[in-house]
Parts: sequence; structure tokens; C-alpha cells
Amino acid sequence: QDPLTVRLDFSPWGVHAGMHLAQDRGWFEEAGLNVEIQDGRGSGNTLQLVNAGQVDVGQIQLGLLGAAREEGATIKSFAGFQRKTDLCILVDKDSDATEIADLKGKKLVVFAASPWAAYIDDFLAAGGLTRDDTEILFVDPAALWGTYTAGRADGLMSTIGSAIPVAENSRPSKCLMLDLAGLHFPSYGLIATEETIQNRGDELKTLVEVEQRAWEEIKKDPDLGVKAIMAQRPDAKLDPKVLREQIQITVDYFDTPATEGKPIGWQAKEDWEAALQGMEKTGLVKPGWNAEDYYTNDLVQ
Amino acid sequence: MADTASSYVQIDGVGKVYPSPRGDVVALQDINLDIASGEFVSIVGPSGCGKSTLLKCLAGLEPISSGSAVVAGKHLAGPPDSLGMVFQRDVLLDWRTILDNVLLQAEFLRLRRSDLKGRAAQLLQRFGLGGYEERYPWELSGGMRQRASICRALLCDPELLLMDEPFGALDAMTRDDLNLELTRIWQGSAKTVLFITHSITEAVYLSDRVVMMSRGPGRIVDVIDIDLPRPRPLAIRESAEFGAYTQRIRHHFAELGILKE
Amino acid sequence: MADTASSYVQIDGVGKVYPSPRGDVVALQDINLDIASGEFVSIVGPSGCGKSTLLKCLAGLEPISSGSAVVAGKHLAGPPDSLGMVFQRDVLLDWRTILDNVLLQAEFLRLRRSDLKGRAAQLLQRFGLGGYEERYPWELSGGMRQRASICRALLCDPELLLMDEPFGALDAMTRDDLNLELTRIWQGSAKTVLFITHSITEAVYLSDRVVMMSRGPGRIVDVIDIDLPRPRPLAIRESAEFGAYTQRIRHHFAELGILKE
Amino acid sequence: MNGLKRLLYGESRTRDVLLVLISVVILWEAAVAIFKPPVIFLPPPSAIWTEFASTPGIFIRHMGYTLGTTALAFFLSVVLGVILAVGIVQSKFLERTVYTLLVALNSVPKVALAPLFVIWLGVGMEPKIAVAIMLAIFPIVIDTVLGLRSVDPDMINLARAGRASRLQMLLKIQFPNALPSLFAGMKVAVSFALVGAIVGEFVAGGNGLGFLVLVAQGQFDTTRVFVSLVLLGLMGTVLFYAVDFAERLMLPWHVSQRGGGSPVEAGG
Amino acid sequence: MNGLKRLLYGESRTRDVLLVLISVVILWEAAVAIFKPPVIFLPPPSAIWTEFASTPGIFIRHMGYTLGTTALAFFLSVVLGVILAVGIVQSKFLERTVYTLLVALNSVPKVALAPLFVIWLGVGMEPKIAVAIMLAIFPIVIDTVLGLRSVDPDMINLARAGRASRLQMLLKIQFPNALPSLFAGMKVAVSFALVGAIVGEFVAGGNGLGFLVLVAQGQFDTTRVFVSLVLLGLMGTVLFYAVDFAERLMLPWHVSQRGGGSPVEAGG
Ligand SMILES: Nc1ncnc2c1ncn2[C@@H]1O[C@H](COP(=O)(O)OP(=O)(O)OP(=O)(O)O)[C@@H](O)[C@H]1O
Ligand SMILES: Nc1ncnc2c1ncn2[C@@H]1O[C@H](COP(=O)(O)OP(=O)(O)OP(=O)(O)O)[C@@H](O)[C@H]1O
Ligand SMILES: Cc1ncc(C[n+]2csc(CCO)c2C)c(N)n1
Ligand SMILES: [Mg+2]
Ligand SMILES: [Mg+2]
Repeated sequence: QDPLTVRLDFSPWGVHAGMHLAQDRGWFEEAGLNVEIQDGRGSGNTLQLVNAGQVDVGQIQLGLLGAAREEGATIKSFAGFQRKTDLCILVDKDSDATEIADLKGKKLVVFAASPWAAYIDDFLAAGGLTRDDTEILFVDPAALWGTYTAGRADGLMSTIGSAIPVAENSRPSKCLMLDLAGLHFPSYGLIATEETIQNRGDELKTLVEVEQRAWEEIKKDPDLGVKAIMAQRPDAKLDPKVLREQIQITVDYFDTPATEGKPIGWQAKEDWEAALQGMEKTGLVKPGWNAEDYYTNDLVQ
Repeated sequence: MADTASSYVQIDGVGKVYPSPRGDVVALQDINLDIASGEFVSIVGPSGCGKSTLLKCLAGLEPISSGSAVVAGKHLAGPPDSLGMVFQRDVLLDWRTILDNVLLQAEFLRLRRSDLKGRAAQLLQRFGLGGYEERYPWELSGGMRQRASICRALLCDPELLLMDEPFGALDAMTRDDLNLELTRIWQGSAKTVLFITHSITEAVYLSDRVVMMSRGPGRIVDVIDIDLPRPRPLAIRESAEFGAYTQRIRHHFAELGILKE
Repeated sequence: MADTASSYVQIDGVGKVYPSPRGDVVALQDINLDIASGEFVSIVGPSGCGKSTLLKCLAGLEPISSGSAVVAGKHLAGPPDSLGMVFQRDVLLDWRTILDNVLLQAEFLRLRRSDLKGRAAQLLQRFGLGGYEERYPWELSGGMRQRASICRALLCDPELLLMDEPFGALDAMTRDDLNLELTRIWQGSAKTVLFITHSITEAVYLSDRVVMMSRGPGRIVDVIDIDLPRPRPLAIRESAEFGAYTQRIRHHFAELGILKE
Repeated sequence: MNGLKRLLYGESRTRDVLLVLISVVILWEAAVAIFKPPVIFLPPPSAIWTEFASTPGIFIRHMGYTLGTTALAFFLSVVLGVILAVGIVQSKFLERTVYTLLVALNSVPKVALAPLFVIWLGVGMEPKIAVAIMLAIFPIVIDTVLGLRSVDPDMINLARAGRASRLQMLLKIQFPNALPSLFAGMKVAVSFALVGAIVGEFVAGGNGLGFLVLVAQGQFDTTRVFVSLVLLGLMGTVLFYAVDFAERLMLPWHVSQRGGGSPVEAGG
Repeated sequence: MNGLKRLLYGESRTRDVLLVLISVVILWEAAVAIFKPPVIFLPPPSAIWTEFASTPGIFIRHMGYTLGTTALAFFLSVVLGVILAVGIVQSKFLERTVYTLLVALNSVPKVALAPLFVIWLGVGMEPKIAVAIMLAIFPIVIDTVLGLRSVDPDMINLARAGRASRLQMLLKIQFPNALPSLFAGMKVAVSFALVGAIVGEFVAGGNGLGFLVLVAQGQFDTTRVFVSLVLLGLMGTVLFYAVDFAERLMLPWHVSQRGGGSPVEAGG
């Protein structure tokens, strides 16, 4: 059987727990799948590779589909696990900043290719600020963290799940979330090209099923996920404490009000519409969009 | 003049101009010369008169600017077949031993190295370089380098031999020895030789004819037939006839008023 | 032998070995020679006997392997002050015009170019290179390049002049002219000259003493005082005394049995 | 006098280069028209041009920024590189210390080092210049060292016999002799300085073509990515031929330049 | 015979290099001990060593992978680069086409191209080799072209007078003459091949030191990043001196190699 290649968003971290647990336990094989899991180099890069047919499935930040489809990508999300917006701005844990307006006069670092880049103006506007009220520095992910912990910046634009647990060691932080501005950005889920969804729908369906099972187990005991990731990526020298927290946050962000009670992976139209409205405002997508172009629930049971 | 029918080299009104942003240089003007097959011709003339230029033109290394030259029955377009050339500066390849430098010509002609190794070693021996086969050029003295480059030119027994002051860096005695050696090689193989030298004695001793060139621009002012019997003992140089020839050439030089142009 | 008190160069049991992975070469062995200040000494000897090596050692360019050498009162350690040197291969810098090549020595001595430009142009003129000041070395003939390198060595009026076959690439007549020119320059400035040549006539004509070297390993076999009056007309070369000197040297060469080692 | 014109490669050279570029554009456009890959995969030249023409000001401004960094870094690389090379050739000690360190440093990918530079030096121009210099200096040092060492021993002897000081030896003999090699190094270095500037922009800062590439990548705007890449290619070509031109002006005496072509072809 | 020993730089050279490295380590350790920068800024060598020693197997395995990519890419670069250089020198047409394209291509940062390569070529070894070749080939071409062109015109004349074919001219005259230059290019290229392999690993694949750097960066584990960077520096140094050693073996005749030192120092 042709392997089903799944590319993750980044080097190993908590959000990968479901995939690695399933692989580690041999659940894919049990279900008759031959899954190959690759680490990624950013959600955007994985998205490109899925679109180019170099890999079959990607696990990425689903919000990126907005801009990607606008540029002609023919991919869809067929399962959303972490459905709540997780984009956040890290600030000192004991800082008194709690809302957008508190960022006035602050120095913020962001990765130029991050989904954050497109939202900065609208986010600040919701707090009555403009870009000139803050100082935005564009820095590579690899230098982002150092710049922030070195105190060269007051805030770091990232995601809550990936960043907060790591920050604990060097600069304990809390989050100002993107949805403070009423903006939404669907978080991690699985994508494939429309063609793959058409031709290999059965396999994808099985994939989603196995993932549901894995996440159910992880919800009950996050340490299963921690152990699975570390077993699957022995060379990465991961910190189990950080992984456990990342998994915990991931699980915390699984549901929006609209998906409460629905199966893991199922996506709500209203969530996508809320997200797309925000994207339309920023110019990421043009008016006239149809939310159902971006996702399908056909493969979720 | 040599009989045209058996001419090996025919030079007809050849001129050569070196273009230069600092002013073009007319190096040769209206050169006419026929060299019979098997003839030994020397060129003498003051420094800078175009001797090397003429040789390079005949070797097909410099395009001629006017006139025409025929070598071995073919109009000159590139180097003629079966050419052996000795350059004014010994051009030895630094990355090859002396033996390998000599064998270079064999490689160019796609001959088997092993077939010619013996001949190369023999030539080196005869030119006083026995024992230096495996040394590199920079380990040799100036005169030794020059001799090595002569061996290289002789290796493949060329029909036409163009030599630009081949013995310039040698002492008089070594020179005498090699003059004899060269005569022997020439007579044994009926080569056509064009030989540039600064030694008037050498020119007369070796040649059937001596061409006297002059400067500004380079042209032929006299061609002297050397009617001395062969084989010529070295002592022939003390003879009156010989003296007359050298005298005639010296006279030309004096007339040209070297350095006082 | 020259008086030690006024010796400019004192060579005492000098030996020179070139180390080489292909077998060390003993180039000089037990060389003893004193040269008085203002003396003109020529070295003759068969090709490869170590003449250039001796010159390079005296110039401080090659370390001597044994013995000691004193130049201008100082033990040799690096090139002596006030040295003019002509190399066997004209070493002209491709990126400089002829004039700039000649002026190189002035720049090394931190003299003002403008002060010496006139002298450089005059030297070039006297050596038959007038009009070639602005040309580049590769636009010159072999003999012209050699003359340019002589001008360079003479430019700053050095006390010690070491010349390695400076006239090797010149025709006999140009050579005569330049012999006269060199004598004039030497006499006008009391230089000490060590001169390598392959022309026995030239050696005798120019020198106060002629050193005869031999090969295998390089050593001095004779030192001949030339007791001819100065100034010497060119015609002195036809004299019987002159002939005796050249004969003696020729005899040495014959004894050494060149090439038949 | 057509010396200057020949130096400027004459019309024929410029024409050939243009012809090549135009052929590439046509082939590319045709390939896209025939195989119809998605735009996000490979945009056609026409789309790239349209994208550029829609906001040329933005591209040109960022190009200017990148050019500034590149030029400054290139200049510093040449100066520093030549100084280092001279030191290395003059002193065995420096050869065994500086050279070794330089080699080690050059083997560490700048993309991996750049983040550290940003952490150490901040997000200003400094880390970009530093990265660009680190990329560009190596070919300069290596080639200059070769050039300084490849002097005909007779020339060294000439200078020593003339009692040239070390400095004179360097300035009047070794350095002119090393120029052709130095120029080869500079040709490699000018391209690498540009690459270094971009790598620096990738890691920090909100200016330059590198920044534009990143932003466009984040928005999956492949066409916009390509506009910047094409502009980089053009900039690099122009910079390279500028060095080439300087070489022709300064080294008319070198065999590689004489007669305008390869010696093999001349007269053959 | 101590020829081979001298070739191996003798003990003194190795000793000097080691001394330098040890001094750097001591200075670094001291600086960290005195200024106490956060570990994320600059870890001390001791920490780097401890990190390496904790899982040496992992580092060595990934180093082997990177080395494989580097070696293959370097080999291909030399072969392709020399072929291109020969073509460029032999033909004006190629000079004006291939050369120009190569220059343009070299000015486009590989870090920006690498993601496109992965999209086009997939996530296997191909894009890594492609990126490494693209980085390494340029210095080889530039330096080889210079070397092939810098032949003494008299040598060209010698070969032409000997009726050497173009191929013979190339193999027996131009190529040996270009070797010192080619080696200079190879020294630059071997480092860049390593850098290219890492850049390739950055964008694709789960192997190699580049992958380890990325993983460590993702966890903000600067110490682990530094282990890989130091290993890269060491690998690059070893590769460089391997080329240098090959040069000494193959070019004993060249002035830059003769006598073991710079001609300026010899006997002076
Ligand atoms: N490549 C060149 N470019 C320009 N001028 C040149 C070139 N080669 C030679 N010349 C000029 O052509 C003339 C003749 O030079 P050529 O080398 O033929 O002289 P020659 O008779 O061999 O002299 P010599 O006996 O000194 O070697 C000289 O004036 C020289 O300056
Ligand atoms: N760099 C070197 N390495 C090894 N051997 C050398 C070197 N230079 C010269 N020799 C050897 O030293 C001996 C003397 O050479 P030298 O150049 O002094 O001779 P010469 O008398 O000047 O000869 P010529 O008249 O041919 O110029 C020769 O046998 C030569 O092979
Ligand atoms: C908005 C946004 N910010 C940062 C990251 C990067 N990121 C995701 S996981 C990870 C490693 C953490 O262990 C890092 C650095 C992202 N993907 N999206
Ligand atoms: Mg000549
Ligand atoms: Mg000599």
C-alpha cells in the first residue's frame, strides 16, 4: 500500500502528541494505514508541500488556509482538533497589561511570515492603537525567543501552546489573545488537497478515526502523549515537563462554544465564518468567500 | 635563391603589425624569402628587428598582417605539421620533470611515451643533461633549461625546425659542441632549419644561407650564401673564406649603426 | 689577489648545497675569492657550474651552506646595501611600463621618482630603448627586455653591480656598444662589478680579473689577471696579448671537456 | 580610440547577455503556458512583471536598502579580507591562528549563526553587515592568499636585492601580482555579500528584499516572492559585472585580460 | 625521508592549530564565567561539551549524514564546476550565456530558494544536494576560469606549435596551470558545500546536524544549538585541511607550495 505521508508543522512539540501516540502504539497499522510522519519547517511550508503534492497530509494552523486558497491553493481542512484561536502575545507574567490598549509604547517582536503579521493593524486598532503607538520588530523564529528573553522586547507574538510552557524557564509569561480584538484564527488541524480528499477519502477517514482515539486517550492521560513523542523522536532531547504543558494547553483549546459536544475533528461553520470575516477585514481574503470551501466534515464521524 | 619547386618555405611580401593602444608597431615589412627543403638558414640582425616575430609568423603563432607565406606546400593557417620550435625563452612546464617536458611533444602527436622515452633520455644525454631527467625545471640552471627545450623540439624528428637563439645562454665551448651535434642531427635527417642567432660565427658555420635583417621596420637587407664545403670542421672558422663571410655581416651591422637610430 | 684591506667582497671557503627530495645538489664547493673595491671581475665557466648560484649567494638571496662571505665590510646576512643586480632571466613586472620598471629601484630606495625620471629616460636612450618608455614588457623583444633590466640595475648608481649574463640576448654589435657603455659607466663611478658572461672575449675585454669556474661540484679552477691598459679600444681584442688571455681560458674549457663529464 | 568601448564589452556582449535573459524569460513563460502549474508553484514571468509594476516603488525602496547593506559589507570585506590575507602570508603565526579560526567560522552556516547575531547585536543593521561580511570575506582571503603566495620567486629576489622593505615588497610586488586573484575572490564575494545581506534580513528587521520575501512567503504570495528573487538575481548580475568591469579597467596588463579573449582563441 | 611528514604539516603545525583552539576555548569559558550571560545568549564551552558527551552517538550519527551530503555535493560541484569553467573558457557563447545565468543564480540566496526546491523536488536528499551544489559551484567556476585564462602566452604558443589539439591544450597546459586556482576555489567550495547541506537540512528532512540545530532552536536550547555549530566548525576545518593536504600532495611544483613557506620568508 502507498504510504500516507503526514507532515507536521514544526520540530516536535506538544500538538504532535496525537500523531505520535497513534504511530507509537501501531494504531495506524491496525487500521490498515501505512503512515509516515515528517517533522516540518513551519505551518506555511507544510501547507506548500501538501499543495504541491510532495506530501499527502499536513497538520498545521488551519487559519493559514484563508490566504493560501486566495493564492490558488486547492487544499481543504478535513479535521480540526484545536479549534479555538491560540494566537497570543506573550508579555511578562506579572505585567499589568491585560488588554490591547496596554501595549501602547511597547516593543513587540514577531516573525515576518507568522500569521500574526497580517493581523497586527486590526488587532491594535481594536484597542484604539495604531502601529506607530508600538514598535514592531520582525525577527526570525530562531532569534525571536532570545530577543524576548534578553529583554530587548516587551511582547512576543506567537501561539499560547507552543510558547507559554517554554517561557516558564527563562521569562515567565502570560498571554494577550488575538480574540481580544474579536478576531479568530482556527488552530491546529489536518489538511489535504481536494484531489487527495477525493481519491484517498477512505484512508483519510481512517486517519481521523485513529486520531480521535489517540486524543481521547491523551485527554485522559497527557503523559501518554509525552512518552509517545519522546519515543518517536529520541534524538530531539525533549523536555517532558514542557511537552506535558503544551499538550495540556492544546487540549484546553480543543473546543469553541460551537463545537462543544461534537466529535473531535468536527468543525463549525460559524467558527470559520468568524475567522473569514476577520481575514476579509485584513485583506487576507476577498469578499465573496464561502466558508465551506475551506473545510469539510465529510471525513469526520 | 632556392629553387621554387623544392621550396619548403615561401615568404612573399610578408608584413606584420602589432596593434597597440600605445601606437601600432610595424615589426616586419615586405619580407621575401624562400627556403629550400633541407636547407639550413640563419637569421641575424640587431635586437628588436623582428627576428622572433618572423619565426612566430612562420610557426603560425602570430597572424601575418600582409603578404603570404606557404610552408610545406600549404598556405599558412596555423602551425604547420611536423614543426619543432625552440622559443627565445625556454618554455618549460613547471609541473613536469625534465624528461616529461621533453616527452610533451610526443604526447601532443599521440605517440607512445614508452616508444620515445629512450630517444628522449638519449637526447638529454647528448645535450649534457644526463642524470637530470627526474628533476624539475626550477632546479636547473638557465643554460640547462635552454638545452632541455632544444631536446623537446628535436624529440619527434620534425621536418621544419624553427630555433630562436637556442644556444644564447650557453658558454662558447658548450655551444661549439652543440653546434656539431645540431649539424649531425640536421644532416642525418634532412630537416629544414630556420635558426636565429646573435653569434655571427655560429650563423656562418651552421648555415647554407644567412639572412641579415635590419630594424625600423624589420626587413631583410642581405641574404648571404655560405659556400663552404660540408662536413665543416670547427677549424673552418679560422679560414679566410669564413672570415670574409663574417666580415661581410659585421659590415652590415656597422652600417646599420646599432643603437644610434 | 686584491689587497684584503680594500676588499669589497671577501669569499672564504663558501659552499652551497640545494637540498632536494630528488637528491641534494652541491652547487658550490670551497669558493675563495676577494674582490677589491672598484674592481671589475668576470666569471666564466660551463653551463650549470654554479655561476648564478654564486651571484645569488653574494646578493644575499640564497643562504650559503658553509664558509663565510663579507661584502662591504659586513658579514653577509641578506642583500648588501647599494646593490644593483641583473638576473639571468629579465625579471620585468608585467603591470608596469618600461619606464616604471626602471624606476622600481628608485622607489625601493625611497627616492623621488621625479628626480630620477630624467636619468631613467637617459639610460633607456643610451641602451637603445628611447621611445619605449611607455610600453609594457610584453611588447618588447627578448633583447630589449634584457636591456631594460640592465637600466633598472644601473639607475641608482649602486656600489656593487652583480650581472648575470646581461648581454646574453644581444647581437654582437649591440653587445660591443653596450660593453663600451658599461665600461664608461663603471669607470665614471668606481663600482665593484661581478659579471657573468659566456663570451670569453667579453670577459677579457671588460675585466680586471677573470674567474674560471668548473663543474661537478662548482669550484674555481683559475683566476686570470687581465693586464691590459685602460681605456681599452675595441680593437684591443685583435691584439696578441688579448688573444693569449682568451686562449688560456679556452684551454681551460677544453680541459674540462664540456658535456663529456 | 575604441579602448573604452571595448572595455564596456561593446554592444555585442551586452546584446548577448540580453538575448540570454530574454530567451530564459520566453522559455519560462512558454513552459508555464504549456504545463500550467499553479501560480503558487511557479508564476509566469508576465505575472511577476505585473506584480512588480503594480507597486514598483516598494520594491525599489527595499532594493535600495539591501543594496546599501551589500555595498557596505562588500567594501568592509575587501578591506578586512585583504588585511587578513596579508597578515596570513606575512606571518606563520597568523596563518596558524587567524586562518584556522576563519576556516572553522566559515564552515558554520550563517543561517544558523544569524539568529545568535541578532540576539547579540540587536535587530539593526549590525547583524546584517556582520553576516554579509562573514559570508563574503572568505573567498577574498583564500584567493588573495593564493595570489600573494604565487609570486615568481625571481620577482621576490628582485625586490630583496633592491632592499625593498616588507611593505614595499607587499605593495609593489606581491599585491599587484595578487590582483587578478583578488578580483576573482571579489567576484565571488560580491554575490555572497548580497546573499549575506538577505540572510541578515531574513533573521531581523523590517526592510530589504529579504523582508519582502518573508512577508510574501507568509502570505503564500509566490509571485511576490519571485519578484524579489528576480530583482536579487538582477542586482547580483549588475554587481558582478561592475567588479568585472573594474577588473578590466585595472588589469589591462594581465594575460587573462589581454587581447579581449582567451589566448587559445586568439589567432588560432 | 621526512617529505611525507612535512606534508602532514609536521607536529609543529598541528600543535599550533590545537593551541589556537584551546586558547579560544579557555577565553570563551573565562568570558562566560566573568560576564555570566544567560545560557540562551552564549553557553560556556564546558556546557557544550557536557551536552555533547551526554549523547555523543546522536551527534555523530547526524554528523555522518551531513558529511555524506556534503561530500557528494562537493564532488559533484567540482566535476560540474570544472566542466562549466572549461566550457566558458572555450566558448564565447557559453561565457555569455551560462556564465551570466550562473552569476544571476548565485545572487539569489539559497535560503530563499531552498523552500522552492523542496516544493519542486520533494523532501528527500535531492534538494539538499541541489542547494549545496548551487552554493559550492560558483567559487569553483570563477577560480577555474581565472586559472584557465592565466596561462603564460608562451605556453599556449608552445602547445599550438606542437599541434596540440584543443583537448590536449586543455589537459596538458591549461588544466595543470589552473590547478592552484582550482584548489583555492575548492577550499572555498568545501566550506560552502557544508553550509549548503545544512541549509538543505533546514528546509527538509529529519537527519543531519541542520536538523539537530532546528530541533534545538525550536526548544530554545542554545547549548544544543552550539554543539552542532561547533561540530560543523570542526567538520569544516577538517574538510578544508583535507583539500589543503590534497593540494600539497598534487602541487609540489607550484611556487605557493615550494619550500614549505612563503617565498618572502625563505632565507630572508
Ligand atoms: N606582442 C607584441 N606587441 C607589441 N609589439 C611587439 C610585440 N612583440 C614584439 N613587438 C615589437 O616588435 C618588434 C620586433 O620584436 P621581435 O621580438 O621580433 O625582435 P627580435 O628581432 O626577436 O629581437 P631580439 O633579438 O631582441 O629578440 C620590437 O620592436 C617589439 O617591440
Ligand atoms: N633551486 C635549485 N634547486 C636545486 N638545484 C639547483 C637550483 N638552482 C640551481 N641548481 C643546480 O645548481 C647547479 C648550478 O646552477 P647555476 O644556475 O648556478 O648554474 P650556472 O653556472 O648559472 O649555469 P648557466 O650558465 O647554465 O646559467 C646546477 O646543477 C643546477 O641544477
Ligand atoms: C504564530 C506562531 N508563532 C510561533 C510559531 C512557532 N512554533 C510553533 S511550535 C514551536 C516550537 C515550540 O516548542 C514554535 C517555535 C508558530 N508556529 N506560530
Ligand atoms: Mg627575439
Ligand atoms: Mg646561470
